[in-house]
Amino acid sequence: MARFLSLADACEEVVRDGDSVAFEGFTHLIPYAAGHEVIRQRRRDLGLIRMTPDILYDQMIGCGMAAKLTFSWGGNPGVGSAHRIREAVEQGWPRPIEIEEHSHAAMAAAYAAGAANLPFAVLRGYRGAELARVNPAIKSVTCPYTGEVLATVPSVRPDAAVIHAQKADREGNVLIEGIIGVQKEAVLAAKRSLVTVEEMVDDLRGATHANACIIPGWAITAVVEVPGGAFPSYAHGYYPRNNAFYIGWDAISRDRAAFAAWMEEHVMRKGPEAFAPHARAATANKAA
Amino acid sequence: MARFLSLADACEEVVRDGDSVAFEGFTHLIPYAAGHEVIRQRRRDLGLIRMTPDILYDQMIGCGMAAKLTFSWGGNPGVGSAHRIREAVEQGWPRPIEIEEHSHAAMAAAYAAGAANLPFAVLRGYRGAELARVNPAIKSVTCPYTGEVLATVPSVRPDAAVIHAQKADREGNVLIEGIIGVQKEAVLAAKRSLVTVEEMVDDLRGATHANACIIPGWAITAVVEVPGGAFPSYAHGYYPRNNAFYIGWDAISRDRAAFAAWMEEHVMRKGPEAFAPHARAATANKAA
Amino acid sequence: MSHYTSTEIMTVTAARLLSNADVCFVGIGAPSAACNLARLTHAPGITLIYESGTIATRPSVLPLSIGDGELCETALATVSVPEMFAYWLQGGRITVGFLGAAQIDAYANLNTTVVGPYDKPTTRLPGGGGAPEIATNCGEVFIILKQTKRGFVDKLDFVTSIGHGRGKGDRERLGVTTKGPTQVITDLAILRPDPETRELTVVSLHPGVTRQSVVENTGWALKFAPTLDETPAPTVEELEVLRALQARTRAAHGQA
Amino acid sequence: MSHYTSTEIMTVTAARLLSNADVCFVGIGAPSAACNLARLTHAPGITLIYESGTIATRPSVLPLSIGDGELCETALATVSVPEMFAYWLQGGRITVGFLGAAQIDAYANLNTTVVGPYDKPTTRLPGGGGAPEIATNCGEVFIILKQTKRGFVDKLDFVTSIGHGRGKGDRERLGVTTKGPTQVITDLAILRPDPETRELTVVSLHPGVTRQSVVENTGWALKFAPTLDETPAPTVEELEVLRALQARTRAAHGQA
Repeated sequence: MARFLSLADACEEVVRDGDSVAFEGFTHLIPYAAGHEVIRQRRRDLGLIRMTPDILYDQMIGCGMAAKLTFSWGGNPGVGSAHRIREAVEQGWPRPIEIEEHSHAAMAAAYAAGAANLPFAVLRGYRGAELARVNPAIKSVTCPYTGEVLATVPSVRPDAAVIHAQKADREGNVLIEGIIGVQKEAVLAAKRSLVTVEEMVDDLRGATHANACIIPGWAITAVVEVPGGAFPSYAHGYYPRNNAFYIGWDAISRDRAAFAAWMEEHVMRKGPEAFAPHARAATANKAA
Repeated sequence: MARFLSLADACEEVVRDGDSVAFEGFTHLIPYAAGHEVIRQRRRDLGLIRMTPDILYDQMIGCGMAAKLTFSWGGNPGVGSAHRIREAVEQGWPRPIEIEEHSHAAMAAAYAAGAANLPFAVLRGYRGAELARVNPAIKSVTCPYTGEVLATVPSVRPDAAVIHAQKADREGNVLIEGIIGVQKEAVLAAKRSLVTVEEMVDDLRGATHANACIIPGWAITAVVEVPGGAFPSYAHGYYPRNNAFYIGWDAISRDRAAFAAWMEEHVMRKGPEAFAPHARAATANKAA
Repeated sequence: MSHYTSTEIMTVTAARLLSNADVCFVGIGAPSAACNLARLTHAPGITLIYESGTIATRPSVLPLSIGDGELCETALATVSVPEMFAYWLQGGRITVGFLGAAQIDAYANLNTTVVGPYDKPTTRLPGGGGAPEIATNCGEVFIILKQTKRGFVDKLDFVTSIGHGRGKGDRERLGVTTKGPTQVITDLAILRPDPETRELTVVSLHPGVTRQSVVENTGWALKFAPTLDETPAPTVEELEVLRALQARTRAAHGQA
Repeated sequence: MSHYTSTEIMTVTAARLLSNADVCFVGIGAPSAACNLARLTHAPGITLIYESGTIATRPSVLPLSIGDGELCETALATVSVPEMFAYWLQGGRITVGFLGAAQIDAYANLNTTVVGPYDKPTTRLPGGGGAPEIATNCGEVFIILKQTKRGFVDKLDFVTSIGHGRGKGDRERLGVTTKGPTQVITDLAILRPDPETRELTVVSLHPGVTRQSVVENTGWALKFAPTLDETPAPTVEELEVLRALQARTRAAHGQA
């Protein structure tokens, strides 16, 4: 049953040194507030997993928290490189990082297989693609009916999954709406999970569509209300993606000193309450 | 792109003699009107596929239309046996029928694999279950990572899928709500598909939840408006399951002559318009 | 104490096994009655899941089918059937699978497939449905069925779903890590697998039931625990809630 | 005829390849501009799908990311990412995959992974994302990128996604049954695979572009078709719609 904790306690409980951790979010609902709390807790040797590592992983990797990155596309979407990730891969700074690289189709299938308690996923993929040569985790099986050879990838089964969602109710049930990505799969594939939400409501039952994407509270470790917690990403129905921030990150992240200064000011000296104004600003805009 | 046809034309187009056909619906939204039209067209040698064959397949098999039944649970839910199916299996009447029997988990995975254009599905299933002995389609693969042996089943890839849904719009996009079963998978796994709906609306876009279960018109062969077309099954939001009919079917179907008389009166001499009163009655009840 | 039927004490006894913390995969019929009785009495927070995809449902009447509309209307969420079996059952999220059966043997293996040979059955039963994977992928399995010689057989005609195979270690040899059947509730008694042999053993007799009557309704040489409990009788409240539930159910399904 | 930039004719020419009947898997950037231009001009019924799960979306501005909120708000439906890749892309439901790339070779194989060795790259690019399976699971693939010596290379540093391998028959030998890249649109020309060899061949030069300038911007000995077409210039309407789209996009993303 999900426990309601402070963000600091929830992060300590769910994300530990040396863990494999998926902070998921496919552009939408990226768990920035939780990620920043984990940065403040100075976790080490994390195996970060995410289909689309962008600014949040740029920040974590730039801070030297990750020993490994498992991913399928890493960059600043629509802007360019994730410069801190590049520097870690190209120059081993601030520390060397191991990478395990997949295609989106393979990562998505690997999360789904993890959620389904299968040890591997099968896909019609990687044909003619060189990743199959450089990533030893990509193997194959032969179809017992047709003889066809298909690609396999090991399931993603992280120690911890961290996501952001729109609503939770008093039983800890969580609602995700809009671009739902692989968040449900990440939570179900993980041993422990943390969900931050825009707001708490009494009861999700009957409050939404019968087939809405809901994760029951008993499948979640900890739930924390953090309004604005996905900023500068967005929360469908709450506030839009701050594309200007993503564009502005390019200059900040190109330079080690500028990056360090930004992290000190905006992450290390702040707490989860720093995210609330982003939610309030959006509400004010909506009302206006 | 989905074509809008009469029910008779749609059935002729989609379901042909000798086809493998899935009339799907997991208790909810069973396509009775379309099934009855196919019975009137006296299709032969069908390979019927459905997780939960109940009265509709009892009727088809009782009429001798099926050469094979692929299924995972066959009966009159909460009532007892599907007597026409039993008589076909036990006594070969009105014709012998081949059966391919699976578990629900395996059939569901096989539909999903079919929709995903994979030749087989993998599951942690059939352990210690004797179906694996009597059904040669159940095989296994070895996980390339852990060495674990897992069960496999061939994908379900029917020639045709027939389902009923709540709404379609002018582009032929279809909305399914409530207990959605494996209907989307059945349509996507099939070569041809027919969807009957309770009602036509202008545009589903924006008319429902962002993550509602919608099948785009370009993935469907034919769409037909048939109000009440799931009776005595039900359409969530339109009319309830007629449980009394299911209970009453037991007596009708126990007896060959009673069955034949019922089919003649209620199917052979009727058309799709016979279903409309069931939808209207429910609407009247709701308004009252 | 009220009068009650043998079916009522079976249902009440089964319901008492469940707790608020359980996530229960519910079969139609007797399991559904027991699970909803638990929810309406001592375990209001229990999570009931039906294989039609309805998660944490709270029907006011017992569904006739596994997919009655009310299961969806009162659910927290309804997912597709492939998701139900992949993420929730196979995913290991279910604490208790609650099954009925046509036949059970001394190791709680179940048959719901055929009477007679598979290829030439004398009675073709509906089949396993979710049972083969419920039996291996839930944390543990509770079984509820009436005790008769026809149902409690020395040798199953067909093993639809595994209980304890032919004894201790058989599940493990198949790579199954869950407990399997831990409780069998009948209209006469409570049976549990012996810790050493896994053979079903009577541990409790319902009030007024004799050893002899249980033996006579069992198709194998049934074992009894050294000390037998007497099953506590249904309470007035349990019976009232159960009877009201059954009455609502009959009315809703158009039965007298 | 209006004045236009080389990027504009590239986008307009790419857009013209699409029709109302297409179900198009859209990459971010130049592909997204071309696909939305098609939708806003001659192909209003085209189905645009982004890998974030948004099906049949109709954004009013070009998304900065693959998952901008407007993609979902204007979509017919939004599905999970595993479903998008399994049922829709791998399921064979996409007629055209529209890709960009950092590097392309003479057989339309693409690199978006690294410059330099994979284990010790001089430039780590974002990676393949959806490209490896878009390249093999869509009915055909259109590629759009600017023509430069750095991008049009004799040998890719890394084969992120296959085009025609090393020539005719290579896709088939891998068990791939789709057409692969059928059109490459650059700011200078239109290239298509030769029917016999599958080597990219210039079939059309944009107005004012010389053979020499195309050769100078290509890192291999580029082939030309025996008779070269001249790409029709953008129409006034195409340019107006594209420029309005770009202006709305800049305003929406907080750029000058």
